[in-house]
Amino acid sequence: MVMIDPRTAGRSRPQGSGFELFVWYLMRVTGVMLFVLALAHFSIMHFLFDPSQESASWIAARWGSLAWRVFDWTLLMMVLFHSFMGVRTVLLDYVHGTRARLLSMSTLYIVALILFAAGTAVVMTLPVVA
Amino acid sequence: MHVSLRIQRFDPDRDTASHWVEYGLDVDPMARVLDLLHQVKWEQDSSLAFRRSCGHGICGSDAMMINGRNRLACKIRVDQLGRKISVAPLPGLPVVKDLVVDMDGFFAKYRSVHPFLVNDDPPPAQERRQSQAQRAVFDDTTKCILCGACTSSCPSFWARPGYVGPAAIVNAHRFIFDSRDQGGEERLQILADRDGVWRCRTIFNCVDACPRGINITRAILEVSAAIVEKSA
Amino acid sequence: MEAAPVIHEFEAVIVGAGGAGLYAALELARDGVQTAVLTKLYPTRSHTGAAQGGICAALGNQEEDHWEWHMFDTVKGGDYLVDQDAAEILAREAIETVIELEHLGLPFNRTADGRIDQRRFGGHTRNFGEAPVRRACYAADRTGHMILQTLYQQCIKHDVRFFDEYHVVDLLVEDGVSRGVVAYRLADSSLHVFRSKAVLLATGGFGRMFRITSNAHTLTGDGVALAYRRGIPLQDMEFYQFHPTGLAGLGVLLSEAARGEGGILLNGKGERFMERYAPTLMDLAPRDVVSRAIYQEIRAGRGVDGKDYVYLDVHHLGRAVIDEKLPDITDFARIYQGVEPYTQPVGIQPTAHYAMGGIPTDVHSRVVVDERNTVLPGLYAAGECACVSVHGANRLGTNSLLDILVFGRRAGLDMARFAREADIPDLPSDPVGPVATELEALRSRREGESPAKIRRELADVMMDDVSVFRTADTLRHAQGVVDGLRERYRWVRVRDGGAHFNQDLLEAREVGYQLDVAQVTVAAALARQESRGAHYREDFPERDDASWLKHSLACRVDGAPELRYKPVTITRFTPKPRTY
Amino acid sequence: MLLRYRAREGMLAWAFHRISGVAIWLFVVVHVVDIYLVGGDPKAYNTVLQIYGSPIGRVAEVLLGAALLYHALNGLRILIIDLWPAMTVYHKALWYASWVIFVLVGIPGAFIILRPVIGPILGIGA
Ligand SMILES: Cc1cc2nc3c(=O)[nH]c(=O)nc-3n(C[C@H](O)[C@H](O)[C@H](O)COP(=O)(O)OP(=O)(O)OC[C@H]3O[C@@H](n4cnc5c(N)ncnc54)[C@H](O)[C@@H]3O)c2cc1C
Ligand code: HEM
Ligand code: SF4
Ligand code: F3S
Ligand code: FES
Repeated sequence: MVMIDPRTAGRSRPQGSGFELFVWYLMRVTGVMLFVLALAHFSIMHFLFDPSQESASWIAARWGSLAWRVFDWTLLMMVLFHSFMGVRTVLLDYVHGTRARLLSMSTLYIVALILFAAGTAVVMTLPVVA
Repeated sequence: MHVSLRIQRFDPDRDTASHWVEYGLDVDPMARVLDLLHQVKWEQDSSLAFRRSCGHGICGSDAMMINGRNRLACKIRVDQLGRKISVAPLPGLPVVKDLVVDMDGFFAKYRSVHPFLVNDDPPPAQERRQSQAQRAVFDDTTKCILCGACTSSCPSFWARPGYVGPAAIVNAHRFIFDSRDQGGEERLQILADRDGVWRCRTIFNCVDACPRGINITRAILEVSAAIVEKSA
Repeated sequence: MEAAPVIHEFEAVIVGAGGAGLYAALELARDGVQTAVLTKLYPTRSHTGAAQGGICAALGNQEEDHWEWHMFDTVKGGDYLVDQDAAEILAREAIETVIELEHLGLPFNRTADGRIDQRRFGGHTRNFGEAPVRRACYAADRTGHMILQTLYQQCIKHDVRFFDEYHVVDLLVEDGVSRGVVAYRLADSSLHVFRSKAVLLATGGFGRMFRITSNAHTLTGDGVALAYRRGIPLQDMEFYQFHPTGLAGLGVLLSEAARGEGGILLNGKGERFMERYAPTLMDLAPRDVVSRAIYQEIRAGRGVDGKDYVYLDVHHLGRAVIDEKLPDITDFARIYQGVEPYTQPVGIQPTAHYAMGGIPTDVHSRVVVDERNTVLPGLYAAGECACVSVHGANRLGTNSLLDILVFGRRAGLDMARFAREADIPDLPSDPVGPVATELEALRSRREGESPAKIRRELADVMMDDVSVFRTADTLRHAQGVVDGLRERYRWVRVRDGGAHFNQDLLEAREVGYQLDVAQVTVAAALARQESRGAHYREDFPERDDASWLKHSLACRVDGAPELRYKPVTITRFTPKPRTY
Repeated sequence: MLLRYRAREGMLAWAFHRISGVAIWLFVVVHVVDIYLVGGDPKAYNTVLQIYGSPIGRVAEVLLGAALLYHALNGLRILIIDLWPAMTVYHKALWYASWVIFVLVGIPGAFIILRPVIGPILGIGA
């Protein structure tokens, strides 16, 4: 008969993980910032103005001010980090199996990188229309 | 009072999947679910399997899912549940038979957090001194009876059975915050793991399930805070 | 049972993972002895965890105290049937034991200056009976829980090998030597033989043979009955303690700590009736005295509404004290009786609680088999299943936790010594044969009576005829009933024929143990024609030292108990009348 | 499993938090792409804005706003509990409080966004 040694059954000896601590911590920091930035952004776009008054040129005009560029870019970085790390948590919870996990994680990170790049490109490089 | 008791049953010698069996019983409203299970076992079908020992909420044997929530069968009364009562094994753990689940993994996780006092100094002739205030810090987490109701109620645990789980963290907390203990650093390192405290999403099912009324989430967050503090 | 048994070999095997078994295991592990702990429950489910009130030791943290006073109280509490050499060890070693528990991590409540806090408990007095003394060390009202957890934690630390949910079904004793045990693994019904130099029985009590009891459903006297079946006598079985304050109807215990903290007993008329029965200690008199007083009040029609219970009142202690010192037991009242102890009194009645008798041992916890205290090599017993005897005819509150630890530890130490000196014994030629046949007979019989029914009838007759008050008539009646049940038991059926977690089979077997233990209890009670401690014969209401200052030993002869007697060891305190 | 266990406040709070988080994430992914159009194809971007301004778009925005508001408020609740573990005792109260704020802020907000759609119906003008 095979005897399971209850001392070792269950899980392997865990190692402390700095990365998880980092993610946990930054989720909270970005959360606080988003509370201000994201809600402000949504309010500006919907309460102060209305989508029907907005257009590409209106946006571009707004970016004439450096402050708005910084604002939007910060918001973008925060939201991307926060939401992708959040979705990472969700995926880690529900995607089992090493291969499926590897696949979902790599897809997630690649999409995240592309969005980081694309978003930064828009906010930074868009020509200012008077 | 007449109640209908549905029990989720599974006999590995005969069944491939679990199934519900309904029993009609006449019971006192002050009776506990454990009494109902005994009534079935002693009067109708003695092959019904469930663990129990003390009969008054102190040994942790009979945690099970009662009307959709983890409870101790000996600590919940019929009048708290109504006329329709359903009983199933603890969710998220392998079922051995009927209401009996395999607890080996649960205990292995408990063991993994070094749930014992570590103090390598030679003990004094008398007791080690500890003030009432120092003792109060970890009083709550000394109450745990290792029933498993919390861990098996946690959606994070269902999703990732590797999660060390609230019960193990509670027992780590009991020592991390004991002024006499010297093994806190190592425990914090163990719990800073991917399957450690970070898996907790403050869902509070554990607190609701704990028959000892332990504020488990608080304990978990105090451990998280200690890890953050240590690394800062 | 078809498969061949699995054979294990250890230097020491411990049966039972309550306080007694775990302390012994810890000593053995610290000594490097290869040890296995077999337990039919997960260790932390053991009933030691239910103990509430405290563990006493004359630390003198709160007021002057001496171990001699403690020893005196123990001897007097036991109505002088206590072996005083053992009581002296108990009272002396109490101090180092409690200190060691603290060092092992037990979170005792603390005094203002950070020492172990102590409170009053029934029968514990200063200066040989003058007034109650603060001697019980405690952790809120979950002292037993903390002891069990602390010892289990330390066993984990020292890598003790546990075999959880292994139900021991036989002892291997041949030619007067212990050789090991046979266990039934619940998970898959396999039989396991543990060959071992030293075996410790620490299987706890057997209160489940009474209807109203504070004991766990699993306390069925397994170890005691197995020893008895293997030719070991049982000592002082007529002494069974009824705790005064069980929750009415259920028997769930409300610790003496409630009275230690100042709770009082009231009869149906609201009188503090203990004034009449024990003018000095009143509500804190020993348990036998208080239980009898309650029964007398009830008999005189002064129970609550003329029913069979009285009140325990703690409301005057105030919420702060109740919440801090008695949280669990007041919770029991809320959950099981729907009563709010902050404001209302709680209905209580005496509940079957503790076995003073059991497997006879010497002060090294070695099992002895006759009047001359002949040791059975390799076999040990400690805890509630053993009888050293430190409790004599009546145990004092908090002395049991102490007993299981002091003598559990002594067992561990002596087993380690024995394991170094002895060779591993040979197994009998067919170690599982006898028990396998018995189990198979039980399992394959599908027609017949339900064991649960027999258990219920047994519990009823024991409660009605063999509890606080006894007479020759009630005992003879009980004897007839028990004999009838034993006959019927031969034809019980088990419904579950499966190989996984077959509780049905084991519970049927446990009923057999209970019947054995009950039979011995009744026989010993019938024989003892005096009243002493917990054994109260209405037809012989006086203590009779001239003819009965002796321990009983019940031996199994032709399937029935035969009584013999051995003297009590008296060293310091000569018997005196017992008043409080 | 999630459906078998009878959820209470804490579990509902978490489930909504998770669902709203993922929903907002989906929107963010789309949103970054549509923002990209501001530079690349302003015409197409204006079409996108029109969609946002259309009745269906406005309803979707209310839902987005609700998700964001809920997530933000509950996120704050989590943060408060994380920072002061003693607040765990009040976790249910905090959740109800977040709903109160949700309603107080959300109803007027939804009204503003939907005004062009429901205004005419209610006869109060756009
Ligand atoms: C409600 C309550 C309150 C109490 N309060 C106090 C108090 O305040 N102070 C005090 O001093 N005393 C108290 N007592 C008494 C004391 O707690 C017990 O006497 C003591 O704990 C018994 O310990 P033990 O180690 O002998 O056995 P237990 O703790 O009962 O353990 C028995 C062990 O044996 C195992 N076992 C049994 N049969 C088998 C088998 N066949 N095969 C394998 N394993 C088996 C079980 O699994 C278990 O691990 C109290 C008792 C009760 C019931
Ligand atoms: C507006 C302020 C916001 C705050 C205060 C906030 C706060 C938080 C916090 C504290 C968590 C961690 C929850 C946990 O660990 O249990 C979290 C998770 C998450 N957040 Fe946010 N967040 C905000 C905005 C957003 C936005 C805008 C998005 C999407 C773009 C988002 C997506 C997510 C996701 C997907 C998760 C993971 C959910 C989970 O693990 O269950 N959050 N948020
Ligand atoms: S923390 Fe509570 S629910 Fe969890 S194992 Fe301990 S007693 Fe049971
Ligand atoms: S239910 Fe689970 S997520 Fe945390 S708060 Fe309790 S452990
Ligand atoms: S039977 Fe012991 S906790 Fe329920």
